[in-house]
Amino acid sequence: MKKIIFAIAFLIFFSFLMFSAINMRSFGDPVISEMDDYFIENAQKETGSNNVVTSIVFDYRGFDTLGEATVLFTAVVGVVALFRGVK
Amino acid sequence: MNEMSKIVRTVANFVYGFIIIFGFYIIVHGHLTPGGGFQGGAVAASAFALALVSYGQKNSQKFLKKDIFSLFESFGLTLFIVLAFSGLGITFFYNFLANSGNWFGNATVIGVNPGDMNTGGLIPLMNIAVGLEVLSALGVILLIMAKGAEFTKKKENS
Amino acid sequence: MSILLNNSPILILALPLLAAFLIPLISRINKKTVGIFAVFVLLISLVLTILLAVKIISVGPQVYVFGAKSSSLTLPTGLKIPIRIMFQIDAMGIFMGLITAMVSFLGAVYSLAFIRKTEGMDKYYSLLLLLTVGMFGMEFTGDLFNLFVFLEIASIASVALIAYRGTDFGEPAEAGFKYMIVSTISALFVLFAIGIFYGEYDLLNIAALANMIKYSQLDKIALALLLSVFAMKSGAVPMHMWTPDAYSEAPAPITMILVAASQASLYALFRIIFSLYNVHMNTLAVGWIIIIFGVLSMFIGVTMAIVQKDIKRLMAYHAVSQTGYMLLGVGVGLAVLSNPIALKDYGITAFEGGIFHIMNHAMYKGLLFLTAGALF
Amino acid sequence: MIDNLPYIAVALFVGLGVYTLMYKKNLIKIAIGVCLIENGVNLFLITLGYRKGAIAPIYTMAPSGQSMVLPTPQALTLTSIVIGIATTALILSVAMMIYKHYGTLDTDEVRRLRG
Repeated sequence: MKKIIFAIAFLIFFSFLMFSAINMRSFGDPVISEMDDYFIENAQKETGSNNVVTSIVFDYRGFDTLGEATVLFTAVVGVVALFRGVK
Repeated sequence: MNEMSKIVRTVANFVYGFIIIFGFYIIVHGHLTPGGGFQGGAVAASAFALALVSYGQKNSQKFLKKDIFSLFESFGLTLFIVLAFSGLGITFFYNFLANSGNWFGNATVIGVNPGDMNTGGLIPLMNIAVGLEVLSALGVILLIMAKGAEFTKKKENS
Repeated sequence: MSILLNNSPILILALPLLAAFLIPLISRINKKTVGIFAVFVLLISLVLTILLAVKIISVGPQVYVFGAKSSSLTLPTGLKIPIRIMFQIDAMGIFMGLITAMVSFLGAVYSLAFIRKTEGMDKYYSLLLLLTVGMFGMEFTGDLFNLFVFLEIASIASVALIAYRGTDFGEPAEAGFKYMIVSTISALFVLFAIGIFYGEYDLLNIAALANMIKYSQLDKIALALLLSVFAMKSGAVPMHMWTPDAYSEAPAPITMILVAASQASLYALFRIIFSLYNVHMNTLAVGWIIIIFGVLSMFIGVTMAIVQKDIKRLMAYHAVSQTGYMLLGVGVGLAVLSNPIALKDYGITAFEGGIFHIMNHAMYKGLLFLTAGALF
Repeated sequence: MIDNLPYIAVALFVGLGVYTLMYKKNLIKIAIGVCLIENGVNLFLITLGYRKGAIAPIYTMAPSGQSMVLPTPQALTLTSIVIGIATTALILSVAMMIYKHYGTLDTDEVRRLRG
């Protein structure tokens, strides 16, 4: 019984996934993007960095990067705390 | 984890420095070429993984110290957040060094150019801070998991 | 002083973060002072939250843009959409922020006496501060991807804290594994929904997305993903199996903060519904779905609580039922959102009741768990 | 349909990951399922930003006059990859802790908490 419910739930979920995959905009043709074109045009002038991705990572969305470094730190502290008794 | 054969250790000795230098090259040139703090830190940490695998868990403890790694990790993160705080006169994360003419403050040539190290403001400094943090964080994870793997082996043998 | 007040939205969050990074360095010098330091930093953060709340009540919602030329400059010149990450704090957000600040401060004070004997105090307090930071971020942020990052910080920190006693016993590690899988899957589905939004509208800001949203087929799928995921994280019924394990195996002060963390997930759910979709979606249908989940949670939670022998598991199942009350109140309000007469008649009251119960629950259930921790 | 091939690959990745989580009983296999979903989502994000015939958004020594791909998805993917590393490390170490106490990785045997 449980197996049948699981199978039905999985099939419904997978068909939703396939549906959204087919309904997405076609590959290689994103929407006209105000935000990204602004980055490509102005990142060099505003941040002085040639690499637009780095200027997004550390300047426009720098707070995300702080959060990401914090996630890594949290995981390390968690692993150290978990293995604190292992000699 | 046991020590591997002499051939592996010799090659590892030879490659070890090059991998770390390549990692630091990626970190420092993060604002000019593909890469940055995270990627370079991961490359440098792979050198520690190589040393750990080739020398075994016990022997590599002589030159890979967990305490030093965690010190560097806290230091790198603190440097990162202090750099973010330093723009607080205007806003958090304000890039006050860019185009100012001081450190890393040269104005960039707009458009395609060969690249100048001395640009980017806070970005190269943050790259270095994050790179330091990532390489030591991955190092700590590697060392602790290698140590923790010992008790699983003990359990299997008994 | 003016710098402190102008930047208070970020300082509430960044000072505990800085303290969490400094604690490993401080514990090298003196192991004893770590707890006092954490309590002190959380006290500063509580005071700043109260100051910000006073400011928001008198002035109105606050915006804080990261890295812009001034903290209220949301739109750069010549653009119609915001490009930087920003905090958007309204009255509801600061209400949740006050709960978070209060609960985590009390938890840290309780930990001073509770956790004295065990080793690795610096890691414990570091993780506690990081959990607080994650909750604050989820409540204040105005950017979808930032919401994901802080959700991940809060869940990883809470997993490490649930499994904190896992070095000595098996059960905490098991509860931690369960919660880890649940929270990782939910965070990944949030990221999937963010990807759908980005592909359709090329935006990540919640307020800007709310202006553009069309409620197309893909938006419906994203809404279903976000609803189920945040309901799961807040411990509503179909996916409540992690709640009793996590609540009963964590150290008592952490259980108190975990209750507030699940309320933060509930707040994210409300924010998705009201800030992002609002009247664009079919409010009647979504409202009824939430009502059904709420009633089921109330019923099943209390029924399961009756048969429990362990006091902490009993309280945990009771917490599931309380989540149901909040969902019910907000669901009733949402179902009549497009009907002005019914909204005025009982809808607003239902909203207020559901939201007020968040504070009630965070306080009394947290204190009950602290009592249980002191007894056993 | 053929245009959306990368998205279908994403759907397969995520579907396989969810299948693994539902039907496998080993803790390490569950961790692998989580990793599969994670990689699927990362692939989804990076796919969103591609423009046909465009180059990477870096100005150093770039061929001039060509359009560039969208940079934001790359930044988001970078963030989510690092978060993925962190979660995987924590999942695996909790699994090691469970192995230490129970001596097994089977979910049917690791069940002291129930009800």
